[in-house]
Amino acid sequence: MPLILTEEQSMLKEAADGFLNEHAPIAHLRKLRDSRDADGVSRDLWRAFGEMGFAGVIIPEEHGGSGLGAVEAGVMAEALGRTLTPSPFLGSGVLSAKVLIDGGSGAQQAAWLPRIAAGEAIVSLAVDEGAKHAPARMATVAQRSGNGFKLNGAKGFVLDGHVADALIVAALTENGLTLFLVDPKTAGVEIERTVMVDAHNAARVTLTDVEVDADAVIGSVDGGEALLEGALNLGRACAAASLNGAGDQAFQTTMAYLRTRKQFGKLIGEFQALQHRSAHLFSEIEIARAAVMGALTALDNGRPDAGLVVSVAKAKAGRVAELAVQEAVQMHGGVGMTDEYDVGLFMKRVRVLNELLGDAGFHQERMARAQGF
Amino acid sequence: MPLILTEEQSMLKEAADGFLNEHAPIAHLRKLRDSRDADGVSRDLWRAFGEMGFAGVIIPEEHGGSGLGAVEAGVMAEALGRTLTPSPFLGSGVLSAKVLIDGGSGAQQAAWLPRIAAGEAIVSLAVDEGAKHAPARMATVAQRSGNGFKLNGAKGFVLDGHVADALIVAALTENGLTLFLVDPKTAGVEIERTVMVDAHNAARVTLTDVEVDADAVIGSVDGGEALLEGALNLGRACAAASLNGAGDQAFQTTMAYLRTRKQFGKLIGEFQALQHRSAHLFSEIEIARAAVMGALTALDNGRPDAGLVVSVAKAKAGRVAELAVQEAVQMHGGVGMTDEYDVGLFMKRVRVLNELLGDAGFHQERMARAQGF
Amino acid sequence: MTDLDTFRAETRAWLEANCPAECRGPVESDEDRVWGGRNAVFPTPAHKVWLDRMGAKGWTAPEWPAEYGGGGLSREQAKVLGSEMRRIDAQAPLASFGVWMLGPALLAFGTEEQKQRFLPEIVRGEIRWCQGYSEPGAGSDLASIQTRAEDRGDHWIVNGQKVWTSYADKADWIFCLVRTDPEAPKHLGISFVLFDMATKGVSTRPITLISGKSPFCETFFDDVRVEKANLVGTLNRGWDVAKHLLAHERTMIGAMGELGGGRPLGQVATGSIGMDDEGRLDDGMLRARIAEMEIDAAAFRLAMERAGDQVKAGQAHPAIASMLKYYGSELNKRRHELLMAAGGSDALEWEGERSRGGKAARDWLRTKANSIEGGTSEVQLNIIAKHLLQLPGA
Amino acid sequence: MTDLDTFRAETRAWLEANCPAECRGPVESDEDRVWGGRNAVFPTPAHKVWLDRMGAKGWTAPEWPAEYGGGGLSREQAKVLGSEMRRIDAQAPLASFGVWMLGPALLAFGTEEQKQRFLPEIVRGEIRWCQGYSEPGAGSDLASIQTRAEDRGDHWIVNGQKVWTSYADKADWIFCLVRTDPEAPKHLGISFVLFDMATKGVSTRPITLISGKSPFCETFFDDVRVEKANLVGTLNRGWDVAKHLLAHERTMIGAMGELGGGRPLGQVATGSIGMDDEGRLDDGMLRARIAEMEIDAAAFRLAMERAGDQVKAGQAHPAIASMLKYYGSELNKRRHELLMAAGGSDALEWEGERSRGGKAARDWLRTKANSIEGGTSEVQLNIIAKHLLQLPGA
Repeated sequence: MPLILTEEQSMLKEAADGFLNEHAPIAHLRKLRDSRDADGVSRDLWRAFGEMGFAGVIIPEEHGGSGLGAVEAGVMAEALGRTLTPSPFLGSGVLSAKVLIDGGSGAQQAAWLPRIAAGEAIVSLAVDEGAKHAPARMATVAQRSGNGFKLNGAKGFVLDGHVADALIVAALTENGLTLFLVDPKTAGVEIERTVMVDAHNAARVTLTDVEVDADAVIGSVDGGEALLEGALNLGRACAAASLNGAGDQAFQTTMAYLRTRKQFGKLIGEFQALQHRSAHLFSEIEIARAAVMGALTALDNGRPDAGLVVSVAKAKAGRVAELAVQEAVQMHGGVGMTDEYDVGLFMKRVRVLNELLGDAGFHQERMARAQGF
Repeated sequence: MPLILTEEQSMLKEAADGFLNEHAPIAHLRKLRDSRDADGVSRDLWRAFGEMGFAGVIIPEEHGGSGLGAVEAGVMAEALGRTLTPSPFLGSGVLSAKVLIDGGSGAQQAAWLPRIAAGEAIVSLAVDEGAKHAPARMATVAQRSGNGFKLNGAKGFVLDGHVADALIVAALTENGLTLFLVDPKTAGVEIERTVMVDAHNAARVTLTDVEVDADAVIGSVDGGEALLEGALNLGRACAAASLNGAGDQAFQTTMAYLRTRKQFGKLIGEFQALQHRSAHLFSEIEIARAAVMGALTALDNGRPDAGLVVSVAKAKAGRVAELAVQEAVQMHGGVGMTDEYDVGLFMKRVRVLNELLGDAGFHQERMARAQGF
Repeated sequence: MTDLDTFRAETRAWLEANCPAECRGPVESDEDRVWGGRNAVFPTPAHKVWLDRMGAKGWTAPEWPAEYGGGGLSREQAKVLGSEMRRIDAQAPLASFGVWMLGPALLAFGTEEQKQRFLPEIVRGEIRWCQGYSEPGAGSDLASIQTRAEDRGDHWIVNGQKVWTSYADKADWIFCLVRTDPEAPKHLGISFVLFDMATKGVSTRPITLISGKSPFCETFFDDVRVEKANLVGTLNRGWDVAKHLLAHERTMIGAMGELGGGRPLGQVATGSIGMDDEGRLDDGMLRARIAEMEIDAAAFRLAMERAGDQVKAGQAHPAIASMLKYYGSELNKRRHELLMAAGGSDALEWEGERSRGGKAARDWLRTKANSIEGGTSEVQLNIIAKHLLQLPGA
Repeated sequence: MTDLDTFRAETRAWLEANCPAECRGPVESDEDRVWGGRNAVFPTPAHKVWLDRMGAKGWTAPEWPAEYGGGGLSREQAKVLGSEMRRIDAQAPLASFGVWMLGPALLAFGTEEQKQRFLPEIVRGEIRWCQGYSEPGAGSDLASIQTRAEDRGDHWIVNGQKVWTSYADKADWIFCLVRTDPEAPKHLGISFVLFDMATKGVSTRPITLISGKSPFCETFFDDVRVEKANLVGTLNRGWDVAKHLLAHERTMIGAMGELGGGRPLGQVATGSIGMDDEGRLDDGMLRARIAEMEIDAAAFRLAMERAGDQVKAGQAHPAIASMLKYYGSELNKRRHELLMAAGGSDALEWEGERSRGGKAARDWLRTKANSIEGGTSEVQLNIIAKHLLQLPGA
C-alpha cells in the first residue's frame, strides 16, 4: 500500500474536516470549557458522528459501522486534532471498539458495537494506573469469586470515564491479564472526573471489591494482553495522527501570522532566522506525517512489526508536535500567550496527547528493546 | 574565589598563549603529522615547557615546579586547546604529576617530579581498558608475587604511552585498586603507538606477567581509588578547559570568516539565520567557560562536591565544543572540509578530548547518580 | 574582626530580632508576595510589620544611597545582608518594580527633585509602580510605539494604548514611554514619563493568559494630563532610559532559570515514576534528558555567579545580560517541559486540590512567556550578534 | 500469471545466469565500485563481464528509452529488477554521474543528436562524466559563477576555474556551467555545455579533505575550445538545466541517510560497550540518544518511501527533494556522531589494520560534507521557506 491516501480516504478526510469546521470548530471546545459544561463533551455531537459514519469508522458493517481500517481511523483522529474537538472518538470509537471487535463475544459485540457506531454509547478503556503509561506494570487485580471475579485497583487517565456507559477494565488474573466489561454503576466503582489542561476529559476510576460475572470477560481469561496491545497500538497510531493534526494546524496558523505580522518595518516572515526555523519545522512535520501514515498502513497490512512502526510514529509525532506548538507560541510573541488566541490551546492539547498511551520516551524504550540494545 | 582570573593568572595565560602562538602554533601540529614524526610529539618543545615553568605548573616548588593550582593548570590546558599543540602536559604534567604529588613516596617524587617539571620526563597514566572510559570497571589485576606484584591486563588510550619514560598503571588488588609505577622496559610490557584522528598520541599497553617490586606501589596497596579519582578529576577539568580553548578558537575563526566571506552579494555574517546560530553558540561557550572555571575553582578550594562540578564542566564543555566545531565546518562550507583549512583539525581534536576521561554521557551519569535518580 | 564581620554580626542580631516568624520560609505563590502600594495587601499582619521595619532601614533597596531612603550599603555589605536573610529563610519584605526597575533608572537619569520625591516612597513600599512599554502594534519592535504625548506648555496630553502592563490594575503610578516627536526617526522622539494611574482618562483591562491567570493588563490613555516635571532624562531621549532599564529587567528574568528552583527534577521524577532495581529513575529516556538538563542548569548557575564576579571586577560587557536572559529563559522552559514529563498524567490536571489547582501545568505554561517578555529570545540573539560578535548588519 | 510476474521470472533467471559470483555481496568501499570510462578500473575481471552484460541490456539505466541504449522498462518493471538484484545481493554494475545526473538532464533538455551520441555510451559505461558547477568564489551562490565562455562563431573559448569537481582527475568528459553573457543578471547568462576533459587547456588538481582522501578536484580551464553543438538546452538558460539536475542530486544525497546503512547503531554500541544485567546497552545516556536517532531514522525511511509514492502518484512538490536532502544529510551526520560515541577510543584511531585505516573516523568526517555538497542545508532551508512555505522575501 502506498503511503498516500486513496481517493476514498481523501473524501473521508474532506468530509471530516468539513463537518468539524462547521459543527465543532475550536469555538466548540471553548464553549464547553467556558460554560464549565458538566460533561465536557457533547453527546449531541457524538450522535452526529454516528450519523456521519465517523463514530463507527472501524466497526464492521454488520454492527452498523463503516468497516474501514486504521488509515481511516487516523484520518478522523487527525481531523479532530486540527479542530481540538473533545470527542469520545479515540476512547470509544477506537480503543474500546477495537477491543470489542477483536475479542468481544457475540453478545458483547451486539450490545455495544452498534451503539458506539451510532454515537449513542460511550465505552471507556481503563488501563493506566500510575502517572506514566505502563501497561506492563499493572496492579489492579481480578480474583475469582463465586461465578465471576472481584476487581480491586485504581485507574487513571480514563478517557471520558466520567460519562461512560460501560468501562473496559484491564486487570491481572492468575496467569496473565484479563479485560472486563464493567457497568460503571456497579457497587464499588467510584468515578471522579478530572478536568485536564486541554479541557478534554478523563477520569480516575477506583474499584473496590467490584463483583462481575464470568461473562464480563472479554476474550479469554489470562488472554487479554494481546487483545489490549492490539487496541493500544491502534490508539497510539490515532493519537499520533491527532498530534500531527494539532501540530500542523498550529504550524499553519503560525505561517499565516508570519506572512502578515510586521515588526521593525518588515513582515516577520522575512526574517531569515524565522524562515529557517519554519523550514526545519516543516521538514519535521513532513517526516512525522510519513511515520504516522506508515504506522497506520502497517496496522492495516497486519505487519508483524506494526507495533514498532506505531512506536516510531507516536514518538516522532509527539516530539514534532511539541516543537510545533512551542514555535507557534514563540513566533506569535505576546499574543500567543493569551487565552484569546488559539495557539495556547494547541500547546495544551499536544501536551495531553503526548502523555496519552505512552510518551516519546516510552516508545523510544520500545524501539531500543526491539533492536536489542 | 571569584570565577575570573586573578592578575597573576591572566599573566600566565598571556605567557602561555604568546609562547604557543610563537613556538607551537597549528603549523607545529601539521609538521609533526605530515612528516610522520615517529614520536608525534616534540621533546624539545616539552623541555621548553620546562624552562617556561609550564610543565610543572602544579608541581610543588621544592620539586622544581611552580606550585600553582588547578586554575593555572586549566589556563595552560585551554591555551593548548587553542593551538592544538601535541604535548605531554595533560598526561604527564597533570594526570601523572597529580598522582605522584598526592600519593608518591619521597623517593618516587624525587625521581620523577623534578624531571617532569623540567620537561625532561614523560610519565603516562594507564587507566582505560575498553572503548569507553570506565575506571570503575577495571580488569587489569596485580597479584602478590614474591616481594612484589605480577601485573596482567591491557590498557588503551594511554596518553603519550609510546614515548613514556615511566608508566603509572592502575590495577585491581585483593581489596581495592592500586597504582603502580612501571618501567616501560620491564619484561612483559608491550607498547603500541596508536595514531589518533587528531594526530595527537596515545598507546595501547599490554601487560603480561609484568613483575614489579613492592616499592612500585604509589600510595598504599588497595588505596589507589581516591588517589586515582583525584588525578582524574583534575585531568577532566583540564580536558574541559582544552575543549573550551579549541571550541572557542574554532568559533572565533568562524566569526572572522562570517565578517569577510561574501555570498549572494552579502557578507554571510549578515544572514540572520547564521547570526542567531552564532549568538546561541556564543552563549553556550560562555556558559561552558563558567562551568570550567567553576570546576577548577572547586578543585582548588577542595570542595567536597568538586568531582560533581568537574562532571558538569566536562559534560558541558564537551557538548559545546562539539557544537562549535560542527558549526565551524558548516559555516565555512566547502573550504571547511579541506585539510588545508584549520577548522577540520579542531573538529578532530574536540572529538578526542570529548572521549578522553569520560564523555558527556559518562559525566551525565555521574550527575544522575549523585542526585539520586 | 573586620568591619564586614561586625556588620554581619549586627545584621544577624537585627534580623533575628525583627523578622517575624510568619515571614520566614518559602513564598509559595505569587499571592503571598507583598507588593506594597496605596492598597497594599498583606498575607498576614506580620508582613506589614516586616515591610515597615525593613523599609525604615532602607533594606528593601540595600545599595541605594541613604539620602534617598536606601540602605546605603556597599556591595559586600549587601551580599552579607542577603546571605543572612537566606540563613533564616527570611522572605523578601517587598516585591517592587519600583525597586527593581524604576529606581535604578531614576538614580541614573532622574533630577534631584525626582529622586527626593519618588525614591523614598519606593523604598518604604508606599507607591506601587507599573511599566508602560509594549503596545499592541509594537511587540519586539519597542521603538515603534505610537502612544502620543501632545505638548500643551507645562504638560502633555497623552493618548494611546499599552499592553502587557504587569499589574496595571493594581499599580498607583506608571513609568511610561510616549512619543513626543512624531516626526523624528523612531528611536528618537520617545520620552520617558511618570504619572499617576488615578489620573483622569487612565483605564485598564486584565489579559487572561494560557496559564489561566495573569498579572498583565491592557492599559488605555484617553486625554491623560502628564506634568512636564515628570519627564525623566532628556526630552525625546527616553529610549536611553528604557534601554538602561531593560538591561535590569533581562538579568532579572534570566535569573528565573536559577531561581525557578523548587524541588530538583530528578527527585520529582523518582517520586512520580519510581526507581529500578539499581536505584535509577525507572524511565531511562527521561533520566537521560533530566541529567542533561541538570548539567546545563548547574553550568548556568555558575555563569550567573561568574557574571556577578565580572560586574564586581568591572569586566562585564553590558550585553552579557542579554545572553543570560536568553539562556536562562530557554532553560526554564526546558525545565518545565521535563517537570511535565516527570509528572505524567497527574501533571495534566487543571483543577482541584490534588493538583493544587493545576499548579504544575499552569507554571509550565507561564514559563512560555519567559522568552517573550523583557525582549524576546530573538531580540536577545540580535543583540548578542551585534554587540558581542560584531556581525555585519546585525 | 501477470506480465509483471513473467518479467520477474525471466529477470530472476537471467540474473542468476549472468551475475558473476564475484559481483554478489556488499560493496565494501568506494574503491570496489565500477565507474567505467576510458580508463575503467575493475576490482575483478568478472566486474567487467557484469558491466558489459548489464550495459548490453540497458539495465544500467533501466528506465531510459531503449532507443538510447536504456532498458526501456516501466517503473514497475524497474522496481522488480531492483528487488531481484537485491534478492541475490547483486552489486550495481556501474556507478555513474552520467546515469544519475547528466542522463536525466539530456533526456529532458538534449537535442536528438545529443541523446543519440551521449546516452548509449553512458549506459555501457564507456565514458565517465564529471560535473563542473561550483567555483571558489561562488559556493552556495551557484549562480554567481565566473567561468567565461567567449563566443568565437562555431565554438566558445572557456577560461576559469571549478572546484569540488568529483573525480575530475578520472573523468573523460565534463558537464559544465559557463557564463555566456557577462552582462545579464546573474541567473541568466549561464549556459550548460559539455566537453572532453582531454581538450587542450584542461587541468585538474585533487583536494585533500579532512577525512584524508577525497574524490574532489580543482579544475582549471585555460583557453579551452568547446563546440557549440555541445550546448545543452537554450543559450543563457543553463540555469534551468542545472536546477533540474540539482534536484536529482539532492534526492541522491538525502538518501544517504538511509543508504549509509551498515550495522544498526545499537548493535555497534552493544558490541563495543556491552550490556547491563537487564540486557540494555551499558551506557544509559548513549542508549537514549541512539533510541531517539533510530526513531528519526525509521521515520525518515518512511518519508523517503512516501515521497516515492507521491512522485508515482504525481502529487510530489519538486521542493520536497530539498526537504529530504536537508533532513537526510543532517540525520546522517548525527548517525555518525553516535557511531563515534559508540566506538569510543577505538573509533578514534586513524591508521592501522585494527581500525581498517581509521574507517569509522574517516567516514564520520566525510559525512560533514553531506550538508554542504549539492546545496548546503542553509540553501535547502531557503528553498523550503520560499517554495513550500511562501514566506515573504525568502
